[in-house]
Amino acid sequence: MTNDPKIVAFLCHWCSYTGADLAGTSRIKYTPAVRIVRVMCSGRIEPSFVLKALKEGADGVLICGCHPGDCHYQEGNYKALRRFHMLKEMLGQFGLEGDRVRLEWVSASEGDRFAKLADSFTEEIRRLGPLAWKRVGNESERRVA
Amino acid sequence: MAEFMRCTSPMLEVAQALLEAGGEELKTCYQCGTCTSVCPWGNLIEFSPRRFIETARLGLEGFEEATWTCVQCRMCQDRCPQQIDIPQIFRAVRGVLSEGGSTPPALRVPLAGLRGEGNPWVEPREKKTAWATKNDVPALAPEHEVVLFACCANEYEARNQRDGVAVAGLMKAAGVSFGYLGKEGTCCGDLIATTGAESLFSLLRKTNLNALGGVSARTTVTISPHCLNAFRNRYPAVLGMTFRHVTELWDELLREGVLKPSRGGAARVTYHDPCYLGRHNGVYEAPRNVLKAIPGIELVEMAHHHERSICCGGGGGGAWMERPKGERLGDLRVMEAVSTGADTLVTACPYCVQMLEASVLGLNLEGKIKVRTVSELLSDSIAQGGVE
Amino acid sequence: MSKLKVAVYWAASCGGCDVAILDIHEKVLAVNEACEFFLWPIAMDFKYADVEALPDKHIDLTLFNGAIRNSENKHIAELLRRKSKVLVAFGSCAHTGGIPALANLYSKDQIFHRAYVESPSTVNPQGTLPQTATPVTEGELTIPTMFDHVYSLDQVVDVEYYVPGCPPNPERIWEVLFAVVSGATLPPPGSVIGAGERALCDSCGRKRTEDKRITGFNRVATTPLDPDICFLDQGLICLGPVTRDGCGQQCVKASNMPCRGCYGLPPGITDQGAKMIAAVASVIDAREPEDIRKIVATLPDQAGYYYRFSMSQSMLGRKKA
Amino acid sequence: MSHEPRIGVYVCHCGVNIAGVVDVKRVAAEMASEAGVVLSREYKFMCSTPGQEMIIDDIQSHGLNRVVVAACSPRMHEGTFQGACRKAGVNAYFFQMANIREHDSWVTLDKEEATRKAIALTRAAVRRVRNHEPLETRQVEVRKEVLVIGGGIAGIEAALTVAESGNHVYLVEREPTIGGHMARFDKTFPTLDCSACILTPKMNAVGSHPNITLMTSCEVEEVKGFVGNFDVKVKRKARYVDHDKCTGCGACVEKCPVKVPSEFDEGLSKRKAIYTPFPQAVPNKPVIDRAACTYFRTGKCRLCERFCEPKAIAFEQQESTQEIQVGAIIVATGFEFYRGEALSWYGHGRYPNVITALEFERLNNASGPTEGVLRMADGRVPQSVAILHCIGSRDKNYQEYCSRVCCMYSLKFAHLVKEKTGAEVFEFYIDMRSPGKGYEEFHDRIREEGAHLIRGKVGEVTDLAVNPEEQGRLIVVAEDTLAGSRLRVPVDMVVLSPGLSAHRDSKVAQLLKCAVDKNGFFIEKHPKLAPVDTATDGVFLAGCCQGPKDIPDTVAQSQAAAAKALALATRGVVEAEGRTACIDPEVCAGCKLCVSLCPYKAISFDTAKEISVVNEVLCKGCGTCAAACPSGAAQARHFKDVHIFNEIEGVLAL
Repeated sequence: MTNDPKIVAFLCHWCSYTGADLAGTSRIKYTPAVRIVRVMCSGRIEPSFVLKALKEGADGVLICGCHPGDCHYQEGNYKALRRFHMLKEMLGQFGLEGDRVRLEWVSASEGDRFAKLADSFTEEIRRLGPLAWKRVGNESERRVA
Repeated sequence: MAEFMRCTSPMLEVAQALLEAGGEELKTCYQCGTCTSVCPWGNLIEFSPRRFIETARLGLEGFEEATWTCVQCRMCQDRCPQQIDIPQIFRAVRGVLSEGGSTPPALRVPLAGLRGEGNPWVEPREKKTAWATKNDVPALAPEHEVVLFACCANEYEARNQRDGVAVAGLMKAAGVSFGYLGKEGTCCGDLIATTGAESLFSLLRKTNLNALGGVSARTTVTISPHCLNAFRNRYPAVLGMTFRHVTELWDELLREGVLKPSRGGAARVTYHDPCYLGRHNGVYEAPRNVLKAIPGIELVEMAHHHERSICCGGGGGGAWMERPKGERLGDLRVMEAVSTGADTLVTACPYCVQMLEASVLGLNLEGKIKVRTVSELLSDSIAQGGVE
Repeated sequence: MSKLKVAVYWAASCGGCDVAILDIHEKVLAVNEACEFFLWPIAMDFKYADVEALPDKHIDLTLFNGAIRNSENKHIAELLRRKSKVLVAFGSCAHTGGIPALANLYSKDQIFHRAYVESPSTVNPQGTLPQTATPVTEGELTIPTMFDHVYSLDQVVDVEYYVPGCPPNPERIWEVLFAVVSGATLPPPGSVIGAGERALCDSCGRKRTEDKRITGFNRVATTPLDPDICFLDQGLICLGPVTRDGCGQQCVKASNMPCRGCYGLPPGITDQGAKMIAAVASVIDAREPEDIRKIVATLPDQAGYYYRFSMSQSMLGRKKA
Repeated sequence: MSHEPRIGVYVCHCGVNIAGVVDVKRVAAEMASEAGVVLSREYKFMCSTPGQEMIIDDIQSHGLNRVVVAACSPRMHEGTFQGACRKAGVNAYFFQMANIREHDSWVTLDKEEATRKAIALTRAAVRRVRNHEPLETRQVEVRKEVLVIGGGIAGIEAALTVAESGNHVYLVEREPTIGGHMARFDKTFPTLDCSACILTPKMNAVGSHPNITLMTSCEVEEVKGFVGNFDVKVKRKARYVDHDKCTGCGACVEKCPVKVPSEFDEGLSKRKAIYTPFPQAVPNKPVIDRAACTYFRTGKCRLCERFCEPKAIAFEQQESTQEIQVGAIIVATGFEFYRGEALSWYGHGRYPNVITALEFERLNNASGPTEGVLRMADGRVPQSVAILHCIGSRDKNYQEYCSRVCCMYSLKFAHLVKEKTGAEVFEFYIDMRSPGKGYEEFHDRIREEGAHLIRGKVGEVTDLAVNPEEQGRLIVVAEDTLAGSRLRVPVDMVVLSPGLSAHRDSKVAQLLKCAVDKNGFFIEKHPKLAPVDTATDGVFLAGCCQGPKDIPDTVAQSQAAAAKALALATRGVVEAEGRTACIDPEVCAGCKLCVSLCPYKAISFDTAKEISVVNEVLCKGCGTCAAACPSGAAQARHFKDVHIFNEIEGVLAL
């Protein structure tokens, strides 16, 4: 089980985090691979969070925000959407499979959807195999810290 | 004391077997009875899918009898407020009963035929392509773009051979690059799947998947809506092939102007929606468009049409079950057709043709109404050579 | 007072940093007056063996320019580290990897293949690639081993200070040398010196709107450039917002060209590319994924743009194998 | 203030909710070795009084200055534990919660995996809390005025309750009159009070109340600000009648030559182009329907103007906008009846004697098109009537939910039919839902009155007769599921009882930044404990906008919403969010990017210092500016890069 993928999920407080809470209160089971980090709005999510997660050993990153039109802060989710598309483009240049980073809209009432999403995304990442970015580069060439 | 206890206990083992066989949705039924009130059998006999579900859910006695009545017409499923796939529940129960050896005698003959000869009429397998040879239907070759997949009825049964010949003739007239999938293929298995004979169905499916897997054409056209349904909904989508019903092809060829009907057909026709073309696959307008394109034809609708159409009684194995007079859905349908004043009852499914013709005979209405297919009427209306 | 003992070294870089030292013009005489050079390959003749023979920590100050690309670079970096009291990563390549580190978007095999097999001017039908050791009749010839990855200096040895720039601004160089020579109190180790503490926009006089919208990215070669308006407002990628101030704005002011980011990250952010995406993408003027993708597609080679000088220090560092 | 972190970690069992799956002892033990952790405990119920006291005692006796509780969702108990910290003299923002219940023990089957996840989540909280900073909350004054959106019974009740307290109310209604659906009903279940008799006095009270500004034909167009300080723009549609001059004499209506179907009567009667929707309308003054008016269509007529003595007709009137300032907002936008495809399955629109509930209400209403006589399309009084429950309701093809009121209003219909016509009544239901005070008794009464209640959902209504008795009538086909028989019941009239739907066309939720559920109803802050609050502070819900409910529940909820709004006004101040953005003036390079991005216009550019500045009163703390700030000058307090990075490291550490 320890070979399971590690996934960091960034969830906005108002919709997606609440949706994940609903999955809990509804006792819907899903993979423990997904670890949630809460932000107030998906508009707070920066590409550096994604890079940090990948660098720290995450095999995949999930970004969730309110559905378009439903953002608690009006438009934060659109900002997340734009950053996501630009980041994805650049991650391709770094040789990252496009599916390792995913953006989805999850509302506060979509507990079931969140659980399904967590499972299907984990499955997708498992298919892609471990990323192990920590080991990218040549240890022998570098200074031993 | 015991003999006075007139109570039944739930047989949860039976219920569990049904759930495991694919009757999962039994659990969500809230017993509103919509299924019973929209079921076409209600017009003729006492039959309650609701009660069937309730008794099956608890494994109570009595559901076995009702099991083989359902014609899988899907009316109940489309109207069910819980969106329960009721036909599937019947199939699951049938599967369980068949395993226990309770297949009704009437079904044993076609099942044996399919198992032995690959057709429900127990005709020798060698006769499968005779109709095609006789009528110059080209056999499938690598250069063909379209596979013609005929129903067993078109192959072995005289009445429906006429429809098959009309289809092949129209394809030729339109210059379609097509070939007939003969001996490599076998019965699509659609109707047999509805009787719960899962293992036999998988066998037939395997044969057809092998046959179609090897061809280069990317489109298969079926004459029967049942073959269409089997390919679209019961076969895995691995073939990467598009499946179409002949009426969809005619509709397109007419719109593109490739086929130009010139001679008028019967004056007043009414169209019977085959359940497996309409409700199961959502094709309602293509056959009507074809009829409307034929000069001189006036299309009138019966009381029940489109989504509300009534089954001919042939679905779900019904085609092989003998029913006493007064309990035939086909009779109901023919009478509805006659009351429109139409002289021709048009349909687009070999089983509907069989069932409706039997009812016309049984009701002594031969002089009053004929049963034809969309392809036959279109074929009649295309001048020799067909294409200008 | 004894002279300050100084070394200047050039690893994987173009040599511009060395030239920049000379660009302090006549002040170089004052430097020469105050300093004794133990190694400066571009200006004077030294042998590595002479440096190896020095006692440890003998050199007061080493200005090391260039990234670490091969075993020789690493060997000298380690050598100078041992021999120096203060080691300065001098210029973009030593500081953050610089242009050489863009090679981290490719593998060593890809680079060799491109350089020795594919390139149009190469005739190499056998596909021979450089060998680190070649037996010849006289014995064995060796050349340094090229690494898989390009490193900044501090990824290989400890570094006291960083002087950013491609090349560092001569005035800043003079300030640094003057400070060391005059014995001023030096900042804490690890500091970036000879540069500002904010982003470049701080000293940029171009006019900016308060309602930025990007409808597509323009390119320098095909767009008339207004010298008074913020490049981002003109739809051009300018790394000014994510680049440390202090360069003197040779590009933005003198040449009417957007900033390429050679002074590296300002304090407080961790990754130039990530920050640039966060900033620029936020103001893309579209809401539908398809429209956003179309606008993003007008900017080819984002990684090349954003990490032109800082690939070694980027969070991902290199392309996945 | 830069003292070393001294962290206390508390792992909650939540009875067996967490401890049944997660090895809480192991989680606590793992945390003990994290840097800065002074003590790490587990306890049965952290949110209980002893649990909270344990934290307070530890803070005092062990000198803790940071607290982490690994328990349920912060949405549940963050406030509770922040309160405990504050009580012990630790800033509330030195507290962090790890959600190991909703996000772990309740969603994970494998105990070992659940424990590992709990460790990771708690470690993330511990690492993050080390870098927390104390934040100040500010107090902002609350305006006393309240806005009520919607003038049905919910809005009327809420407005009156607030107004009675002495506070001022703005009641905004988009129709020309208040009254809503209730004004269109004949009787109300289960007491059979005349709807108009109990509603009209309240409508008049609203119209004449000195503390209520009634704004009919108006719509809320923009809402800015925050709890206690909302700035609202209201659009007033042109009525083409100057209501200040109009005396409501009705001469104009009488003279108007145009007749169009009346919306109020579901098109069953006609109204004029200048009209008051119904006789008891408030305000009882006419408006002109521009689309129907001959003058607007052809440039000629102006009959109304000629006969208007007070010269109140104002063809030149334009749409206008008014700005109001309020401290709280009550949403009472109500519902609409389901009007979807399911109606057509039962012949609505095809058979004239298949009518909907609302049509039935109007036909029965003494002020309706037939003056209260139940008539069929040909004018005859029906001899038999079928009433069909659950039209489009409890149906996954249409509306999955139960609308709660349809059983009861359908039973009321049965009574009215019996009372007025003596006809046979057949009522088809799936389940009879009568859980309310006096409701089951009402159900019994209807049975006693002789209505035939049949358990079975109708499949079809048809006019295809199969025997002479069915000839010329509507045949209702259903299964009597109790008898197990399929029935064909010939009747003269069919009444369809559709469920209640949310207003799909309303922009109100979006304007208020309130979430709606998948059916379009407003989502309350907590389904049980905060049923009238919303996620937007200062916005409260009343009536059917939150979900289908009957009149008693609507009125109760309206009064509750009013109480909530008044509690806010009485307190007089609110604590503003401490987790706002800030811009470091030493770092800001003045690129102005944040200025364009702030959704609340909370960032302005200081041209003298050439840097951006956050107005923390306007800032809601979304963090968009922090994410986009290229130089790192803009920071989201409590959600700084370092905090998120700590969390990422923490969650990935196991």
